[in-house]
Amino acid sequence: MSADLTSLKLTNDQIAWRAAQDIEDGAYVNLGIGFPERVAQYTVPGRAPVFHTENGILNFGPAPAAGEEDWDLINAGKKAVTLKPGAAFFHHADSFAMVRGGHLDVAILGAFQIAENGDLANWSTGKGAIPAVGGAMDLVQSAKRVAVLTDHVTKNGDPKLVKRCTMPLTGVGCVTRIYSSLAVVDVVDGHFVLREKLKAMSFDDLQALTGAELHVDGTVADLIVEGAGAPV
Amino acid sequence: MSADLTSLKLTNDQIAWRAAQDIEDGAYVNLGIGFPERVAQYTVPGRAPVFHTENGILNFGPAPAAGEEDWDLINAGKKAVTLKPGAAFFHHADSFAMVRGGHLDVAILGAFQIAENGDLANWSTGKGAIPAVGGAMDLVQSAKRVAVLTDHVTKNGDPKLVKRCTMPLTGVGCVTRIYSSLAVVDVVDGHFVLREKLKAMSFDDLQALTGAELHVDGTVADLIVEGAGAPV
Amino acid sequence: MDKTVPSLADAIAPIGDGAVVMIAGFGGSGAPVELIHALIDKGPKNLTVINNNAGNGHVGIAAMIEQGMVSKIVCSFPRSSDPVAFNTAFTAGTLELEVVPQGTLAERIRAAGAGIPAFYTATSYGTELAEGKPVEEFDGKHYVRERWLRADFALIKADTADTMGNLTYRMAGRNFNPIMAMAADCTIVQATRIVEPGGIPPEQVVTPGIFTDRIVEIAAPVQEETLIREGAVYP
Amino acid sequence: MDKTVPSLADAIAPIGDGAVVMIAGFGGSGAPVELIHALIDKGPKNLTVINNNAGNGHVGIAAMIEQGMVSKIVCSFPRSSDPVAFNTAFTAGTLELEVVPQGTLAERIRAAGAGIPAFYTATSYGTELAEGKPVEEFDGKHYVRERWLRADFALIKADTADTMGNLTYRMAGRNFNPIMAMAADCTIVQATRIVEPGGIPPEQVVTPGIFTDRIVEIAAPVQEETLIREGAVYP
Repeated sequence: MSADLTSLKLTNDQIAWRAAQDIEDGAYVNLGIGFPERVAQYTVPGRAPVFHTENGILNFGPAPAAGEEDWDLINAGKKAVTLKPGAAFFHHADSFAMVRGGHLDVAILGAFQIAENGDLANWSTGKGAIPAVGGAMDLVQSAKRVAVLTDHVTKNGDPKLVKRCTMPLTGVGCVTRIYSSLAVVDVVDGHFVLREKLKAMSFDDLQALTGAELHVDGTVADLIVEGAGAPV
Repeated sequence: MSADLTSLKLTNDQIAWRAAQDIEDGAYVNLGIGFPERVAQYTVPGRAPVFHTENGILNFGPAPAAGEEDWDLINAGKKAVTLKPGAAFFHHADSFAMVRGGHLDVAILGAFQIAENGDLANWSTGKGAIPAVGGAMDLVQSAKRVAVLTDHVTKNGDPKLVKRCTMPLTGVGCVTRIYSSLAVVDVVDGHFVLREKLKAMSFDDLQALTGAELHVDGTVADLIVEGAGAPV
Repeated sequence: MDKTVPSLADAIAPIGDGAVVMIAGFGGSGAPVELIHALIDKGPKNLTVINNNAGNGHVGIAAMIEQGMVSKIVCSFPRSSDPVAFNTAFTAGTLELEVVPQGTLAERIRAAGAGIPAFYTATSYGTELAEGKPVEEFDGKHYVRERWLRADFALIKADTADTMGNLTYRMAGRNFNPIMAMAADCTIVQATRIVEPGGIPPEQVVTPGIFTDRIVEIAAPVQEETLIREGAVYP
Repeated sequence: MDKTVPSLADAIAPIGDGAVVMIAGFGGSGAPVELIHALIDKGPKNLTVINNNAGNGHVGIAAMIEQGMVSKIVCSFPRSSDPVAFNTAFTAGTLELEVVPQGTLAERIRAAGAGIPAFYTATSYGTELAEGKPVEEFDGKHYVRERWLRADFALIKADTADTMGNLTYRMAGRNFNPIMAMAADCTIVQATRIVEPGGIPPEQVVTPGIFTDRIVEIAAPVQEETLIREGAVYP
């Protein structure tokens, strides 16, 4: 199946595009370093979410042209950014007051594992590696919606959606929605509920690639990545 | 003795003058509403303490001329003030971060009772009255020095310096120095230590007006209110 | 994103009976008098009001009390130059009072905004205001545990707002405004002027727009202190 | 009152062996590189460094580590684009690491500045970073108790300072600067310009002077990121 899967599955940009469709106009959004940052590129036309970065900016914009960087104007990934009109600067305690106080509408992060009880592991692969947590533990416990972008399985083909995480946790019961390379899955009352799947993939095939039971509650829609603004 | 006392004792302005002599150049100082506010009028020439008010100003100055008031520029007593160069505004949580975090060098307050263990009662006369505490409990627990300005005895002639407070406490073990109408008394290790007394008053007479033992540790100086800037 | 609303009535429309309402200001400084008076016009009952004070004269919070809208007040200092509204209701037993040290009040509000359900402070240790609260020793000193203080609504007076809800304040009118703006589910702002996004330099924003919800422009706000000195009565 | 000192060497003179030093900045943004390099010139040993990161390349905190000055680092994210200084010392066992979630790190620092010895946060509940910490339930949700984080010294990079120590910051260089300025016994500031009192409008002060102690003017500060891209090595 893995050769099939490679041709079938969404690219990271397609996953990011799908996640962007759920971001409301005016939402306050934190995008994790790396892959989740791409969500900003697929903002739905007509909507103006406000992006938050841990190091103290609201309403920053895309990277400046090469050579135009100002190194006091960076995001949490230490990459140069720009400002949109209506931006604000604030210190780190105020920045995490926004996070911890539940003022963010959405936080979108990457994942190593997501459990059906909403537990997330995304900060440490376990013993041996040098630990580095950043703002992930704050974000996952307190944003109104915590969404995860992820390949549905690891490079070895192991499920990333599991019954219980075996890797060190980032947060407990925190994930509300998973945008995977194969499906959109919600966490509801300790269960995975399948909302969308690739049309070319059967439920049983998807279940076989998932480490915990996929529940269905109403319609399972086709996971479609197309239309204006969709990555090609 | 009470007729004697009335002619002998310092006025409130003289007490305020004496307290002002101990305020160092550059000290950050909070003066309580009412009587303690007068300390600012007797700032020693050549020294520039910075006055803090709970409602979010550092380095405010005296009241403006009548008719010149700006009601967004008031002190904790809701009286109009002015600004000195180098003033700053900040919100209430930051204002009390300064207080609670131990950043104030001196807080000067009024008192109903001060106990030899440093306990202070100055916010409530007990049951019946409508309670109103303001910032006193924060100030007394956290300023580096907590000084009290007070008549040495009540209007009825009862001691205000006592073994243990009988009125509701503002703070425990918090007072470091008392500027009374008759003496300067420190609180050291649970005892009153007499530092200065009016020359015209004997130690025994002072002790008789004090509700707990006055200790002596070295010289007891004369409490003198005179010289440049002293109230007349 | 445009958080402006056309009128005071629109601004306070969501506030109904039984709401917990933070009202910023310290005395009259920074007090959103026009929002308060609009709320009196609407007339919700059984409100809990969180403010440093408990009203003065016969305008603002004092007028809310006189109109019988307030069942509980949380404050540090209910005394004022003309406290008759508070004193009458409190003495009659129709108004519950929770007195909180001023710094604890500020920190409890800030804690709510910052997602801190409880914290420790030396303030009030050993006093009757600490009765019933957990006490803990850290590094040889005693501290009282205090809970966050949240609200359904906050009424805020800003100087400049942009349409996205970024705010600045005028002088010491700042006081409780920025922290109350953080601590309420719905933060309602009256601003002396509303500008387009970009109209406030990003380094000068005091309250970022993430904390605010509804903004109405009141171009020439009254000062409560001025009203009181004039003997004004609302309504 | 004049808190200015004439040189970088004067500014960092009080910092000796074994000190706990907060160093502001997030990556290179807002990092007081000149103060750090002056501290390297002085060369105190056995320092505990509190910073969001653990240095990058061979300048700033990374250079302090390479000089063997740092025995412990408290941070949220020790990874960087060029982490060789940290990785080498950490792997060799000469550098102790305490990893703290970024928001908890910020709040612990702010708590120290605000006189809050401990507070509760949902952050890290149920994770290995909460192991050994007290847990409490409030309103049906679990929270971890965290302690304040104090320092002997804080190294701060300001944009404008007045001689009384009021500060502003440049863009997102603000980050940890204002809270670290509150949390240290002695706060040492490098400012791009120093003005007379009154030179900063009182409403635009970000760090009031009560939090700062020593100020030195560094008129054209380098950016750590620029140094790293140039492959700079200090000393």
